[in-house]
Amino acid sequence: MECVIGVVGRDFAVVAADTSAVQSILVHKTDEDKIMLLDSHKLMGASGEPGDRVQFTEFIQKNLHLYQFRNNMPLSTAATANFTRGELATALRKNPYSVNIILAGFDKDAGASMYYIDYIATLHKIDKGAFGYGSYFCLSLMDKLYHPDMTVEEAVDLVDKCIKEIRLRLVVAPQNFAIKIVDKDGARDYARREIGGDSPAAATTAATVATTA
Amino acid sequence: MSRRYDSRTTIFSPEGRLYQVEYAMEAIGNAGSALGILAADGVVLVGEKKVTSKLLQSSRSAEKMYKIDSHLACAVAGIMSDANILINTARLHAQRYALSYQEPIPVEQLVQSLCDTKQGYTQFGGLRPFGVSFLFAGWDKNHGFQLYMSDPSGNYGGWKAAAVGANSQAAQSMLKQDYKDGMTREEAVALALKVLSKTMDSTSLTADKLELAEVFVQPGTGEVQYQVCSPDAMGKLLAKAGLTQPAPEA
Amino acid sequence: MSIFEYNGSAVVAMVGKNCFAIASDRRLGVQLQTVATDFQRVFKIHGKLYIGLSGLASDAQTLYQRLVFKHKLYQLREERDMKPETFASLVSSMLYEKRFGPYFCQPIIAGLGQDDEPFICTMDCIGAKELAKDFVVSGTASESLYGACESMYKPNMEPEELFETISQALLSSVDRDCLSGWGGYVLIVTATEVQERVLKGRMD
Amino acid sequence: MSRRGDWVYENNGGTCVAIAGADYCVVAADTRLSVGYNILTREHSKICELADKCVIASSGFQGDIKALQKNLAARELLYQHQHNKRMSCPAMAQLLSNTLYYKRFFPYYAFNVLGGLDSEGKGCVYSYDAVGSYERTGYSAQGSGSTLIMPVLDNQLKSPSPLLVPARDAVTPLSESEAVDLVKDVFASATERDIYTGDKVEIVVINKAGTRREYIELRKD
Amino acid sequence: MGDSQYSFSLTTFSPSGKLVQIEHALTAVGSGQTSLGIKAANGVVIATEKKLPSILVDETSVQKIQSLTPNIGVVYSGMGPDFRVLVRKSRKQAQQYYRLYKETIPVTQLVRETAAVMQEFTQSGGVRPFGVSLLIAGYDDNGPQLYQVDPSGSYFSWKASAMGKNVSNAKTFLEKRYTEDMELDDAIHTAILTLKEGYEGQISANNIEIGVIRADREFKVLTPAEIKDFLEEVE
Amino acid sequence: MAGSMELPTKGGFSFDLCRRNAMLEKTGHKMPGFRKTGTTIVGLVFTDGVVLGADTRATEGPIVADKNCEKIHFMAPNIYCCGAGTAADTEAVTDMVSSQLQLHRYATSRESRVVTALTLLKTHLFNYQGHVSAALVLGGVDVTGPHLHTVYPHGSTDTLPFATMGSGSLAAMSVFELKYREGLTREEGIALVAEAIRAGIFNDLGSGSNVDVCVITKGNTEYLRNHELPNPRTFVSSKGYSFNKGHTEVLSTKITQLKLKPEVADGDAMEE
Repeated sequence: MECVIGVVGRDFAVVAADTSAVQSILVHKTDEDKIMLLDSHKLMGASGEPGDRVQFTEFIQKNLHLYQFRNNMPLSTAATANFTRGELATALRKNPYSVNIILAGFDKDAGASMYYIDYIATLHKIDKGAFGYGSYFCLSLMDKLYHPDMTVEEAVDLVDKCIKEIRLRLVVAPQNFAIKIVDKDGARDYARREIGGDSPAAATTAATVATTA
Repeated sequence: MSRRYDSRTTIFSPEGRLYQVEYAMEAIGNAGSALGILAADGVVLVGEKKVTSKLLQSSRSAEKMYKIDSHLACAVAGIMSDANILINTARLHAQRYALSYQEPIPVEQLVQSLCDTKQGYTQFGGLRPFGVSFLFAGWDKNHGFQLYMSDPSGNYGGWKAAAVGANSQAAQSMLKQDYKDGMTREEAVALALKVLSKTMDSTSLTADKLELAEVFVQPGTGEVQYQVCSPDAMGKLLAKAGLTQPAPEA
Repeated sequence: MSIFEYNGSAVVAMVGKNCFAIASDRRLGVQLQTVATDFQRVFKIHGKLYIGLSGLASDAQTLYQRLVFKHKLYQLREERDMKPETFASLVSSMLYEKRFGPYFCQPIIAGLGQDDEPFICTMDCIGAKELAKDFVVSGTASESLYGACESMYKPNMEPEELFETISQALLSSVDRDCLSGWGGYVLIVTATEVQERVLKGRMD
Repeated sequence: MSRRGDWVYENNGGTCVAIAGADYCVVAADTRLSVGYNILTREHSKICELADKCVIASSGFQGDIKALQKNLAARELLYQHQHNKRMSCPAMAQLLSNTLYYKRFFPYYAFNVLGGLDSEGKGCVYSYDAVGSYERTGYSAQGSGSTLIMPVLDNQLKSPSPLLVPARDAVTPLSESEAVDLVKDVFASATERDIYTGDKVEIVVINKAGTRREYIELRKD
Repeated sequence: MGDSQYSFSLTTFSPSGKLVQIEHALTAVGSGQTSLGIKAANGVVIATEKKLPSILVDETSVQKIQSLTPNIGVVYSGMGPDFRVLVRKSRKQAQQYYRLYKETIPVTQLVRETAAVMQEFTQSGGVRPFGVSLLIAGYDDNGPQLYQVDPSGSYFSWKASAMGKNVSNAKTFLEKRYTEDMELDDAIHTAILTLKEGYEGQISANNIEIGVIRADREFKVLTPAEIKDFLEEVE
Repeated sequence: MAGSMELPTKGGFSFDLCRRNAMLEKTGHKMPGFRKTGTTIVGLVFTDGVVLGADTRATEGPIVADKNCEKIHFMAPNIYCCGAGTAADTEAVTDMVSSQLQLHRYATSRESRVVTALTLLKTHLFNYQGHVSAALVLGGVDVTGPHLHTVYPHGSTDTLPFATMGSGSLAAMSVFELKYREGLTREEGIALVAEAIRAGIFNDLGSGSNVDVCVITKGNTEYLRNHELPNPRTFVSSKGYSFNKGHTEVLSTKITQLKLKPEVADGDAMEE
């Protein structure tokens, strides 16, 4: 039921994820934020087992902070993706986490980049991607509409089209979505898509994480 | 009096000193010296080979210069067998980082992790410290070319030019006078050879007594390059620097 | 669905005259859904030694990274590149070490060995080596590849003809397999140069 | 011996191939009959001439194949008496489909390929699954070596995609001798790699002049 | 590494920066029986004195030259029992290398791993350094090679080298006679002459040992008969 | 944060992936089959030694994975061992014991004995309760004379004058039962072994391709690799499949030069 969508545009990346917390047939929450700010310039959208998801994403976040404190420089997005994959792969030996991850980040030299990491620790650098049942609807849409160097509006419009399609066609569709963006100014909330009127493109302040970056 | 204190490796003597660490530094004092100079377009390492004899097989690989990773090299001063162990540890640290992050290890992190190992031998385990000082030369995308020096205590520092081993103070002061910011690699090599010729006790510098290694960026591919200078190329450099006495090449 | 078929893969290597070719498909799938069409399955160990890893993509990546770790240390210690035969034995012992909890990954190793003599070999997922003089195949399309290579292979092909032959074998085989395909990636290695080519295949 | 419920099936291995040309049709099958790891006979024919211009080759469970081919031959004889002419290949194709579907819930464990000349004298090949779904194609392979052979046939015979409108003729441009040569090669290749294919390959060529048989030896191991 | 109860180093630095235990180990080596090695163009010879404590000793039971792998041999000066321990460890290391890579271990790598073992015994709890220096001779893809490994764990590649009693004049003797393009047989004669120089008493086929490795990469210890032939040629 | 990369382990198995594999298996993915050698392997004792024989086919289910693999493994200069069952197990267990025998020879400076190899093999296989599935025919000549043994995956062994193993063992055994007698000469021994292997090759689908033979006598061992090649490919299409240049559509091409031996002017560069 959960869906995570990611699109890379010109010098930015957008990650959207549903905000429902579901337990069998019961919807516990409709404002569960599944996209975590790893550090000032990284977003990690995760879907899968709620317990594993929270446990693992926080584990990665804290490790990134530790690295930054120790070496007073942030880890590049590519290194973060590989580190996350490594942890998932070795975790598979002890108690495997069932968590699928879309990692998006912005680096001065590499620009915006996005990585697909599935729960079996398969890593792949992508321009557009999706997880969960929603992916069956979004991937084909994105194949058709995506082009490199999209502007923020075009990218968010693409994400909205995906959300509309999921709401329309997925029998167990989550209603509300959170959209976050990362670019040179950092990672921050972009907008929420709730049933009963969409909140305007909130010009939220960059939710910088309390680090020295 | 100090008998009780100097053989126990990890305790302070009444004067607040770690004898074993100081004695280890003493051992390095008699070892072959090594110099490192940070130039604008690269880092130069020069080493003096103490052990020379006609019967010695001039082995293909260097004796003072070792490669830690594609972007990182080091010069050794001190007990060679200890050095071999530490170099292996350094290579392992570098590769473990590369395995986790799929990125080359930043130079300072490698130096720090090796110095943590060295420091461990001065504080627990009851084992004697490593009698080795290193000069690390490397490049990474964060700080470009870097030169670090580390000693048996596990202390390390970033340097523009540094000397370890026999009469390193003399070499260090000479480097302080002659070092100029923004030197090119060629100038750095010439300076290093000049300084070494003064501090080395043997009269004439011969190619088989010296080792030279450089870390620079390959102009074409932009890849970091680690290059050891062969004996005959060394001979030419010495001649160019006018350092070889008229005595014919040995 | 066997765990080998989770991501879908097809890798083939062929020997030519003083050269070898190694080719793979480009699909990364999750069972029947295709996630990416530019997935890299053939990796470089050094200029004259390549390894193609078919089977579970995650294990392929883990295995490749561990192999680079070991080969790098070997290179630093012995100041030389590993010969293909030696590398094959290293891979074999690494896989066999996991005999009772194996990597779901069938490697294909191709390289130029002593005086640039081509060497190819493949293994099952626990390291049973198979040295071949002509061609080796692996992946979900391996049966089709066996048939195609067995017919199309000729000894001592020049690099150009080898490229055409291996490409035709790969494309005609993956077209009969719904889990692999989505383009092709071919590497032709001779003693002096390496040619990397991306093939246009059926994207269905 | 594989049992599903009270059905008892066996797989006797073997491979069949058929290629349709402009005015000919080649139907071939190996002659090895095996069960498990043992060879029962090296001389067992999988091919049966049902009508003068229509030949069937089947692989799978030899018991079912024998029954099926006998059944079809009998029906062809009845057809001959009623219509005073031999059955055409397309007609036999439909009959075979009905016969297979008839036993939809206790299927013949037989993978058939039907080859011959159609009423206009052009080569035709029909390819089947076990329960009667069939399709006219330019070429087809069935049995244990089919996965090895199909890609080579695809590559060499370049048949037009069925999606094209107007439907192109699914007949291969190859000459008869080239087709026979291709069949021999694919069988030799399949024998190298499939343990259930080998011994000998029986090739039946149907053209205007009639039908002729050819054999070549294959590896015996 | 010895799993001793002691957890602290017995080998520590002296005020002058020397590792005293290693110095003492080198003294033990220096008082051991002379052994030497010469690398020729097409092979390597290693040789050693085998002065037996009494004529009642069965000299065939004493083997001072051992092979580590089919193409690598070793001789020592210093304490025999220490040598045995090191030989056993080196042979096992060579096997482990072969089982991993299915390629015989290069001489440099076996020397490096043996040296690492010896270094371990200078920096582990409750152990003393080995009281031997080794001369390791081998022939592999990089040609004939001769290495010397000291108790400290440092190793050097030599063209010719000697160790043990009166090593200095053995070395000067070698320096005078060594030439780059020496053939193996000349090297064997030189080796015998060098031993003769420092040997108190008359050398014979039974009180010296010679090991040879040629281009056929087969390390062989010469039988007393073969040694006798060389002895006659040298007279 | 340094990865928990273990140092190269010194032999032995590592079981860390077992839990993950179990999880994967639960999600309905079945375990892959390992490469098996269908195999016919035989051995017999003749007047002055033993003869071992094997076919050269390795199979993955119905597909022949290797048409010319080596099933006669070197154990010691005077001992060889044929392996059937899981290809990786036979290869690994014979390599392991061969290495142990080498160390043993160094320690005892004596020729290895067949019974030593037998004991080492059966102990290892017994310890793993048959999970290491290797069925072996062990033959050799040592100071106590010629010996032939069979070793089963669970660790049990037989001592026999002639023996066959593997899926083709029935075919081979029938030949042996018919023609074996005491006091065979060397030539008769080789011919009988070859015939038994051929019986396996032709009648058993799991065995095929060529006949490998190994004759061990006192002080002399001859490993006749591909002693017979009874199964050449019967038909090669004369036309062949030549694809003219440009037949395959290419999207992009990247050509990188390989530096030959690096002749850099100023010194031997150890470039990366």
